[in-house]
Amino acid sequence: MDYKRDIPLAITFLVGVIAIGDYYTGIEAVTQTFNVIKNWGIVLQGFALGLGAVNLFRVHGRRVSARKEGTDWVFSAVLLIMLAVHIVIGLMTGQYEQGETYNWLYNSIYLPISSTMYSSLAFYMAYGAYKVLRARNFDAALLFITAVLVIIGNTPMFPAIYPGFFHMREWIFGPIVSGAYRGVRIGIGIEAVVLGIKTLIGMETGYLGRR
Amino acid sequence: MSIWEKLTGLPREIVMTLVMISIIIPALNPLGLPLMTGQMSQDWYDAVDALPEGSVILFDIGYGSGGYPSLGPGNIAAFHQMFDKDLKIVIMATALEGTLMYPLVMAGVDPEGNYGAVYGEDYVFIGYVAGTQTAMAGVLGDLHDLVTNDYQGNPISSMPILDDVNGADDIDLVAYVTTSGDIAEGWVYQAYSQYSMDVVGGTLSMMTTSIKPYYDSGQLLGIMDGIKGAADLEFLTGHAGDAIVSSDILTFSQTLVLIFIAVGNISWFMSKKEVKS
Amino acid sequence: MVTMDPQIWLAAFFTIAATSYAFRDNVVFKFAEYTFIGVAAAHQIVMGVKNIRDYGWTKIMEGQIIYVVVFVLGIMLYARFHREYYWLYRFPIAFLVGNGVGISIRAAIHSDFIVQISETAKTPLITGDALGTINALITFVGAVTAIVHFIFTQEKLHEGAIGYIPKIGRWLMLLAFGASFGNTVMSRFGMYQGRVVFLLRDWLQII
Amino acid sequence: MAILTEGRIVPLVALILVWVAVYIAINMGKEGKIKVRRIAGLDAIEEVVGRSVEMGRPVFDIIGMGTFTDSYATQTVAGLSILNYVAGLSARLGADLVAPQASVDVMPVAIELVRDAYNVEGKLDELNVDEQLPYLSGTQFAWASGIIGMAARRKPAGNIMIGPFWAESMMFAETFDRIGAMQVGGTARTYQIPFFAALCDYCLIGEEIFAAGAYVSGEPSQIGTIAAQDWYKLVAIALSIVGALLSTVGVNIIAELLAR
Repeated sequence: MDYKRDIPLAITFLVGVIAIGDYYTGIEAVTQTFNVIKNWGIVLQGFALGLGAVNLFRVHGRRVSARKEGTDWVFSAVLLIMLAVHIVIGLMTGQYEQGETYNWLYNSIYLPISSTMYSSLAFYMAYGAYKVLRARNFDAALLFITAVLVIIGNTPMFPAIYPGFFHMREWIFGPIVSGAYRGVRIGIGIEAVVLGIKTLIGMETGYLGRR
Repeated sequence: MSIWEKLTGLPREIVMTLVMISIIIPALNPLGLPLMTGQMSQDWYDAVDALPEGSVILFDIGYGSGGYPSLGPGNIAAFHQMFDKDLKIVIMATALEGTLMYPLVMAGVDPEGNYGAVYGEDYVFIGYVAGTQTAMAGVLGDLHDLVTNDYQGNPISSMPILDDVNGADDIDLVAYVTTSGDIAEGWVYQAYSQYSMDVVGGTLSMMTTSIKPYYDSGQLLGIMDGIKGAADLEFLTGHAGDAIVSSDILTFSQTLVLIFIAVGNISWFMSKKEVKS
Repeated sequence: MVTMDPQIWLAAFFTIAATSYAFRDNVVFKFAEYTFIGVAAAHQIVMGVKNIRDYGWTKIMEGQIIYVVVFVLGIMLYARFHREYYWLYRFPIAFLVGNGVGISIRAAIHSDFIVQISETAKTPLITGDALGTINALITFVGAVTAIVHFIFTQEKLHEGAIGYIPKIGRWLMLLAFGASFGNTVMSRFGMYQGRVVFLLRDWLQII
Repeated sequence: MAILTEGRIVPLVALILVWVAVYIAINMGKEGKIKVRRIAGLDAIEEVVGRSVEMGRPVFDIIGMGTFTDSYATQTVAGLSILNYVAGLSARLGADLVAPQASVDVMPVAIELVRDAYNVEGKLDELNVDEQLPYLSGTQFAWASGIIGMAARRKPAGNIMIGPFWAESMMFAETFDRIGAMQVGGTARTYQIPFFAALCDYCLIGEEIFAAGAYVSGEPSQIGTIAAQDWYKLVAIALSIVGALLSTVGVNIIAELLAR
């Protein structure tokens, strides 16, 4: 027996089966055990949140200490400084993200970057619409038709001129979207369940990492 | 070079600048075009409206700064409706940045000033809980066993709103607003499938189609479809805000996109014709 | 007048820096990006520690000594960075995976599979009015043919005249994807508008 | 008190039968009793590699920024199977393959698979791992800008993106199209499928990526998994059709049965 792999696999199976048992059975002991598992899981997830930062410290720490050609290491240094400063300010006060300084930093740095980065995809959308969105073949033409109709329906000016544009959009979100996406949903649902069962019975072991 | 080739050959910078202008102009001069309410947001509104006074809502802030521009206005409008109806709101965050979105939203709602609501009696914010679906199951399972403090570390034992709220049985409606597919599906799994609870969900417009099957089968009673859904809710609740303003921006920017699509496709067909002839 | 608030200046700088990427990759963007990565990871740590305090440490303080085990498991997660003892991290990760999988599939089979089939099965194909019937038929055909499209081990379903069934599924899905694409355009512009308003109102103060 | 919760018997039976079905299907897969259909997307992939050889420009294969520990692991595995296939094609036809990496967990496996593929073709000496499988970043926008920068410098003639993708899908599809690359995209993340469908020359929709991965890898475990899912889908189709027909004539027996 390879206890370095088999015990974790047993843990996965056991915990998973208790979670399932909690849902399907009325056995009090199972429900209470699962309550403990849930509460433990929430704390463990808290620990897991630090993994990313440790990884960054390793990767970028190495880059900074190597100082290889180019300016890349300068950016790595920026990253590490920002990382360290925010951690210190967040933890030092005992108020975490509610601390005044932390809040100030958050609103001046994190919030503007993050909200701009995702929304600046609008420019890609526009450029993509201009350069790439073509009715180039039958498949693309189908997608093209509903895309244009939905954009028209979503643009307040057009329904203001003729309400039918909006009703058209609502209709597309009716049977067309409902039918096809229901099929897709059933497919991904069963895929997730099969994968989950395979994980519980130890046939998917990627999460254990290298052998 | 034909006119069509020139039109499709605009450099990236010019296209981007045109887009930028199409966003700035309406921000300076709003048009105030009328809105047509979508059925999905109407259903969200009705689901909340149907609750008797004093009902308890569990509200999840499942987005961060990346989603705030799109979902924040809708969140504010949703809170307006709930406070206006004297509902009790237990707020939580499954998103890491949720606790930092909370003050932004509350600044727009001002429950104390507008509705005379009292923190701890009419609403409470229990803060961020890690683990997404585990967090949902935890809060719905045995709230007091899990949570001891609110987001600022004050003990919840001193808050009357939670005296009678122990878990799913004491909650009348789950409402969430999120940018994450995992959270959007998670509430259906944990609240609807586990406890047959009523759930309404708000997501980015790009996610709406994917969670639509849940709405069709009654697992979600209503959907707030991104900024459009937010504008609908602002309109229905009578609290015009950022979402309605953004409708004007959509008129300009999306018309520009439609022109881009038209130019791109016409020139593409033209150039194909030329090659053939 | 332009604002004098340093916080708004900082936020405006980072807004412009993050936007600049859409035009061209540049060093200012790169600075904003690395800052973002660092701050995001720091925020995770801050929230992680708070989460551990709220849901773990308080329990130990209340006398539930068993939570010491959770702390040990939590620390074991970090063994993955150790050359020799990395395998220790498998114990807590196995716990998390078992819990995560169990909690989601137990309901997914209901929400995503059975309820969805049931919804199709209980909807009559012919309703009182013509539009209702058309809608019901399109929904039904869309749901069924889309599933057929995703069957890969039954060759017969994709040959000859029957082969049109999965094709119809693909076409209907593409129509639905178009709707999703069109809606996303709205999503993104709606989002960027917030940043423009910030720049014009809070920073430049011209609206 | 009942041992089984009321209204949940059908889901429980369905869940347990998944276990049985997976076992049977994988055994059938091992015995070679199951054939996965070759989907059209694979021909498109061959065309992309061939075109890159003709034009003497690189071909990109991006498997996304998924890891083995997240819930998109199977998509990453499908992406890796395709990468192995593309590496084999590239080695055989002499294409310059570039496969940037985003996950420290996945990268060693990707290297191993590409090395294998080159080895099978006897071209191991032509592989330069550091150049062809560079590590970029595991953070979304750093990863995206890394890819976009590489694309602008290397001007690939083709791009294959199969695996889990997030908001960066749009940026990739648009960038590679701009530099004139032929693209095949595929993901099972439903939110991103529309972008690939709109902007790529060929798109593998949803679970097609698993079928493609299983087809090229020939692994019984992957093939069996697909067969087990197919059986469930056949049941779903049968119940839907029979149920809808019955409820049209006023009999609601299927939905009632499923609610048990």
